[in-house]
Amino acid sequence: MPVMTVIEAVREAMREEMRRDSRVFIMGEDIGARGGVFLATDGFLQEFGEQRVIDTPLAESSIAGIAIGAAVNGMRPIAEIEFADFVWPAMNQIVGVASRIRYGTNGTKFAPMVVRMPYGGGVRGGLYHSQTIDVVFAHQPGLIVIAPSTPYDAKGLLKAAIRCDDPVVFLEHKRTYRLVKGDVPAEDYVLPIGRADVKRQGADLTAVTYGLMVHYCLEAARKLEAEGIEVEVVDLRTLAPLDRETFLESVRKTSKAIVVHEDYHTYGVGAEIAATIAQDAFHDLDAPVVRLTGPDVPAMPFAPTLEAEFMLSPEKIASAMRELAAY
Amino acid sequence: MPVMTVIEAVREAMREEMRRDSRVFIMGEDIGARGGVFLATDGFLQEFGEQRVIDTPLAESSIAGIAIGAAVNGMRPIAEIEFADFVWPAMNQIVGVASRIRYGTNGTKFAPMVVRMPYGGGVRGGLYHSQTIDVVFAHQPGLIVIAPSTPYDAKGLLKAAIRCDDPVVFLEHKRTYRLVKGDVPAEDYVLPIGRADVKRQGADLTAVTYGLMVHYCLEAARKLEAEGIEVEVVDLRTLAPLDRETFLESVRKTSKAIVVHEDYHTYGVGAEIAATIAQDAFHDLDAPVVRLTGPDVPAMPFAPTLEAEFMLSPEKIASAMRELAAY
Amino acid sequence: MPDDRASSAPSRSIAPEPRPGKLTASDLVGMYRTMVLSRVLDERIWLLNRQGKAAIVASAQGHEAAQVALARATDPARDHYLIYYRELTTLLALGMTPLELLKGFLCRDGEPLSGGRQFPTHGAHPRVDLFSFSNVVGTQLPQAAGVALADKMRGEARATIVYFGDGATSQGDCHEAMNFAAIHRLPVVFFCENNRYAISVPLSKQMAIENVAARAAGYGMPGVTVDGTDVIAVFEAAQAAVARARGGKGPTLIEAMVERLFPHTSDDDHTRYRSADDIKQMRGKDPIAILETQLRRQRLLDDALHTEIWAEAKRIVNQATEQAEAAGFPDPGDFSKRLYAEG
Amino acid sequence: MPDDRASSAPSRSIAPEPRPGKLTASDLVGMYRTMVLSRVLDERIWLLNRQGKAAIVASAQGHEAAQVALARATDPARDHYLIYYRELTTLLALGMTPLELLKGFLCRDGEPLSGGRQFPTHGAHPRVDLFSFSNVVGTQLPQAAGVALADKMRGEARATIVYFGDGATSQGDCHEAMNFAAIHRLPVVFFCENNRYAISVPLSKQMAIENVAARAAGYGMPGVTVDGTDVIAVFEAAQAAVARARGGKGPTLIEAMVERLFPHTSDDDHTRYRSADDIKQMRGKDPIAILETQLRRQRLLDDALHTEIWAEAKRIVNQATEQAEAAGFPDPGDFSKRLYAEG
Ligand SMILES: Cc1ncc(C[n+]2csc(CCOP(=O)(O)OP(=O)(O)O)c2C)c(N)n1
Ligand SMILES: Cc1ncc(C[n+]2csc(CCOP(=O)(O)OP(=O)(O)O)c2C)c(N)n1
Ligand SMILES: [Mg+2]
Ligand SMILES: [Mg+2]
Repeated sequence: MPVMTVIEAVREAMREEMRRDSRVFIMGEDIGARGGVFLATDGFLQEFGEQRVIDTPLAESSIAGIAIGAAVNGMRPIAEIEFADFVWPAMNQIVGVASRIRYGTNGTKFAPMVVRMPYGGGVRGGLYHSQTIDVVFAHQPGLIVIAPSTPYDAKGLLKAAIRCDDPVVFLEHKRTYRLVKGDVPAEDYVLPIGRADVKRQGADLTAVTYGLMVHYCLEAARKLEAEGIEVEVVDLRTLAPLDRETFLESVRKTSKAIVVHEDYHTYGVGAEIAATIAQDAFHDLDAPVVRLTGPDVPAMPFAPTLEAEFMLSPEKIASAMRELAAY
Repeated sequence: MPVMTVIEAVREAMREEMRRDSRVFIMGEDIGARGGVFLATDGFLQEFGEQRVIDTPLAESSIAGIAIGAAVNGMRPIAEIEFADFVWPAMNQIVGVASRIRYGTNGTKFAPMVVRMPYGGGVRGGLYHSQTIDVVFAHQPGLIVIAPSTPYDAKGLLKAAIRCDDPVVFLEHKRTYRLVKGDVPAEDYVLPIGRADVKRQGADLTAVTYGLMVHYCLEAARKLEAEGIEVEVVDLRTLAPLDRETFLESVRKTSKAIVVHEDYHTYGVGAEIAATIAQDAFHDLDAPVVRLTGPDVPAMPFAPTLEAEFMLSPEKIASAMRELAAY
Repeated sequence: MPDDRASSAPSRSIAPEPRPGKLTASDLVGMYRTMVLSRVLDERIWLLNRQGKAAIVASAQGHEAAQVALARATDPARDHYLIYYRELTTLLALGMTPLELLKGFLCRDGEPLSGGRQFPTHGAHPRVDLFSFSNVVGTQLPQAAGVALADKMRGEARATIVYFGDGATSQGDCHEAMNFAAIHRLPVVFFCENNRYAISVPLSKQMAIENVAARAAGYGMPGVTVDGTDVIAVFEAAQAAVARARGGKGPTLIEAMVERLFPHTSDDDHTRYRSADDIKQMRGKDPIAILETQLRRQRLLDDALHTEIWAEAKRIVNQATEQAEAAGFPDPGDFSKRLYAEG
Repeated sequence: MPDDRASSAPSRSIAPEPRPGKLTASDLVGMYRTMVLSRVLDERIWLLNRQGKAAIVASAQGHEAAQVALARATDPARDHYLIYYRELTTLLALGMTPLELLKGFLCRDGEPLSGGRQFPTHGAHPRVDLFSFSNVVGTQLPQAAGVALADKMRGEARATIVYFGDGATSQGDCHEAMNFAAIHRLPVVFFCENNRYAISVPLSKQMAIENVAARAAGYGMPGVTVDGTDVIAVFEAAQAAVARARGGKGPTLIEAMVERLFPHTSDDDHTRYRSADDIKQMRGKDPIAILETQLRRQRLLDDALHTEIWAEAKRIVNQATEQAEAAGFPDPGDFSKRLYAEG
């Protein structure tokens, strides 16, 4: 199997789907000749032409709105938002409209569109190129929210998203783009939306996480293995709809849970996971669910010293896991 | 003490602050001659003139952005968003910018502004005049989010918000506007931001809630009183910063907690409350924390039959409380 | 009340054969018929609101001529329509029945646009590609550009008509949509029904210019202002714009000057913000009275036909009201269905 | 490299006394001096980036004349400035020192704009009312209208200058801001630095018109396009706009045509999307070379002064680099402070 980075997997997924289905097209800022600021669409203009690779003006609300219009009129747009931090102007179209089209027309219209965006920190992106924005989308009924961590998942889930008949927000952690490599089958495959994945088995405690933090948790788990602590790592992969069964099953086995994410603590994704575990695995829990998250401080300061303070690290995670294991 | 409705309390708070401080002004759609669609600013144009009562074009992003500019330049704008459902175009300015001004300038600039908006359902508002939007704001560091339930709290907290040196999102449940009446002191008073309030004492279980649901919970509590179940009702009042101590103290006493809100279940405010309780009152809990919330369905369908299905009611709440008490 | 207005219109003895543009005499009478039906239905809905049976109404009274003439210049089997909330006449002109519409206002079972999930007239038309997804003003404009983009990509010669008020032109979405449509020469007809008010906010507080159409030049597309009470003027402007669109020549902005004869919605009271003078003047621009005068002048309408048209409209609306009121409310068990493809 | 460009500029023997507008000879030389300092600093920062010391740079090279001339037409003790990220020359012209700026690029302790929390040049100026809160393109435009509104309410005669690129004009916020400013005749100067690219997207994919200034008419304000390499033209347009603003006459849109001599930022490679021809032509519009030619022609600059100016700039930048590099990084313990008024 070929080894790829996450950004390559994203590119392959789009390329294959555009070859497969002439209804699929991409639009966004700098995705044409530039090939995207992260080169996700490198070579696309040459292969698919200006009609299907549309460099848009700098206007995110219209990027989303145009995608909606094209989607309800039979196309399968993939809209790129250059950085997740810039999606706020488009919220009205994505959250306010796209999510409700099927519901609001009683099922007669629908918007098969994907809005891709790089998110997350640890890349010296400062206050406006580092945001994690997942919970805002994941809270909205009618949207599907995917946040893969590996090249394999990224490709399989992005292809599934493009084929999906509902609007999908596809969140790509930009730090994983080149950092994370993995096997990716050359043949066509799609992964099921809405299924978490146990990335590592372990009996002592369950870490529930997603995105870049999957890798940090795996690294922490490897450290703890040496100390005789077996950590099970559950990668949510899809944030909405949320696959509660997979992590609940894990927690019922381990009796201890830590939720790890980069986003702010209060009202973050971790709150839902922790509340679900505390509710549905109440009698199985040997310790309170731990939430290890980014601080409630704007994500994230630019200076290296400040950014390091903001970001989680395998070390910080390992020490929280160690503490939980000893509870 | 005069008895007022919530909308009257809101109006009085603004009027008093505008009389007290010439830096305070209001802007928004239809707030001038129309007096606001809910008449929150009835008579303001006559009293304060066009300079301080600004009917804006229909353009929410600029309403927020202009408020920011005026605030950093020494004024104290109160911006009205006609319905919370229409705030999405303004998210970029409120969440993306206002929340981070002080942080991003290392404390040298700040934006003392209030963004008021009516929210919530049960008023036959259909899909676009019923939304609860709290968690999106409450999750963002740098914003203060207030959601009062009574005329007394509304007036005292709105005055505090106007005097506050940080951006405040002030959420008014539109169903409480005329429905809820209460005593409001004639003299000047402000209430502390960030403090929950125990609206009813009780030994058997704690209901944590806010907004319209405070009244539904109180009604449910009165029903249960007849059955010998004593419910303590905690009104959060401020969603961010969150006053964890008040509800934790209550739960430590009652050992059972139910969180009630109108907004969607998954990733809602209730998740944070439930996760906090399950974590910090882990050993005090006799039962899993119950979350009784709106469904994960777009808020809310228009037909009366469908809306009734969506909305919580004192009856639905009473029966969930009854079940929890019996756990 | 309609009859009063009608009889106040002067009747002339000689009129030329009406062949303005491609509209025939029977087109003009047909449009009048639709406008009358819309008016009678609109008044009925307002009444149902006052009776507590219809929760909310945004009246199309005053906009009828503009809406019917635009519809007439398009082809419902071919074109796309992204409407806003004040389009009762458009919906009738494109084939919805009063019964279907009344079910929306009364939220009855079988309501075809949204199954009663949305405000009246929101959702998607059961037969024509017409829809209105959201109440949030302005969102339909970029969507229209997207609909047109899809047609352009597939090489289909269809026009996308997007409707909006003067208020919507202040939204960022309006700017972004017009700009994108102009860049890509998309087949969009931007149709602004300028009634000079966004709820209570008059034009002078919405823009420092006289006419929205003046903005078109800044996007590189043609823009025209027409008298929205003049069916022929609207039809001709629309016909040219639709031809331009379908011909791959790009978008057009049409601004139809109309009056909002009623308050913004049934929740509004326009005497709070409109002067007595303004209200009086506005009443003089009733498009039905204006068309009636014209038809009578052209001998296309006489008292007998007039009576027939109004009586028929009333009969249709009465019958539809009865049928709608007899229907039940939507099944609550259904309220969470059809949110995702599965389910 | 700057010296090469300088020497390639032809020098003429006779020139009229320079009194264009109200600019004196010493103003022109002063502006040249600031532009050279900006250029030398800019090149240094680019170098520091290539050495891995500065994480990101957006170069102002090519925009220097427009920025320095606009600054000269304003009063830093009175006016407000809402900049975007490509304003190195503006920051120098308004009084920031190379050391302060280098601390931003190198994220060192004592960085005055944001304490190292934001990208370089973002935050708030330590002495002048100049700020840039967000990287999100276009957000500063409505904010500028708000700043100006506050002045107007208090009756203070100040101008608010808001800076943005051609790319930002596509944003809804730009439309909403210009419209509001025009309606209320706010004292805003909208200053568009049009370098014909939004990162890689050329003007032809951003708008179907030639010049952004053409949009001003659609808002009811004056709009002018000026050659942004011509300090006098920019100064005169700016002076008129500032006077209009302070005089209560309302906003103006100035579009300065400039070139972006470098890629968008240090993360970009413009050969991916700019043709060799385009790059070659753009290099011919270096505002420093152009002003130098003019100054030499007017006998305001000779080789000696030229050498002195460049040498001084290098000396200043060298010294500032040393000092900045000697400083430590911000204290991490501080990272959660000053988020709210309390704390
Ligand atoms: C984004 C948004 N803001 C505010 C509203 C509330 N609102 C509904 S209609 C309206 C006025 C619209 O005026 P216009 O576009 O001129 O249409 P008209 O009603 O005059 O036909 C307003 C402010 C809304 N629906 N959406
Ligand atoms: C809302 C938003 N979308 C996208 C970006 C990414 N981005 C940063 S600068 C830029 C281009 C801006 O071009 P222009 O306004 O012309 O300024 P220039 O860089 O040419 O001076 C883009 C797309 C952003 N910062 N904000
Ligand atoms: Mg209007
Ligand atoms: Mg540019």
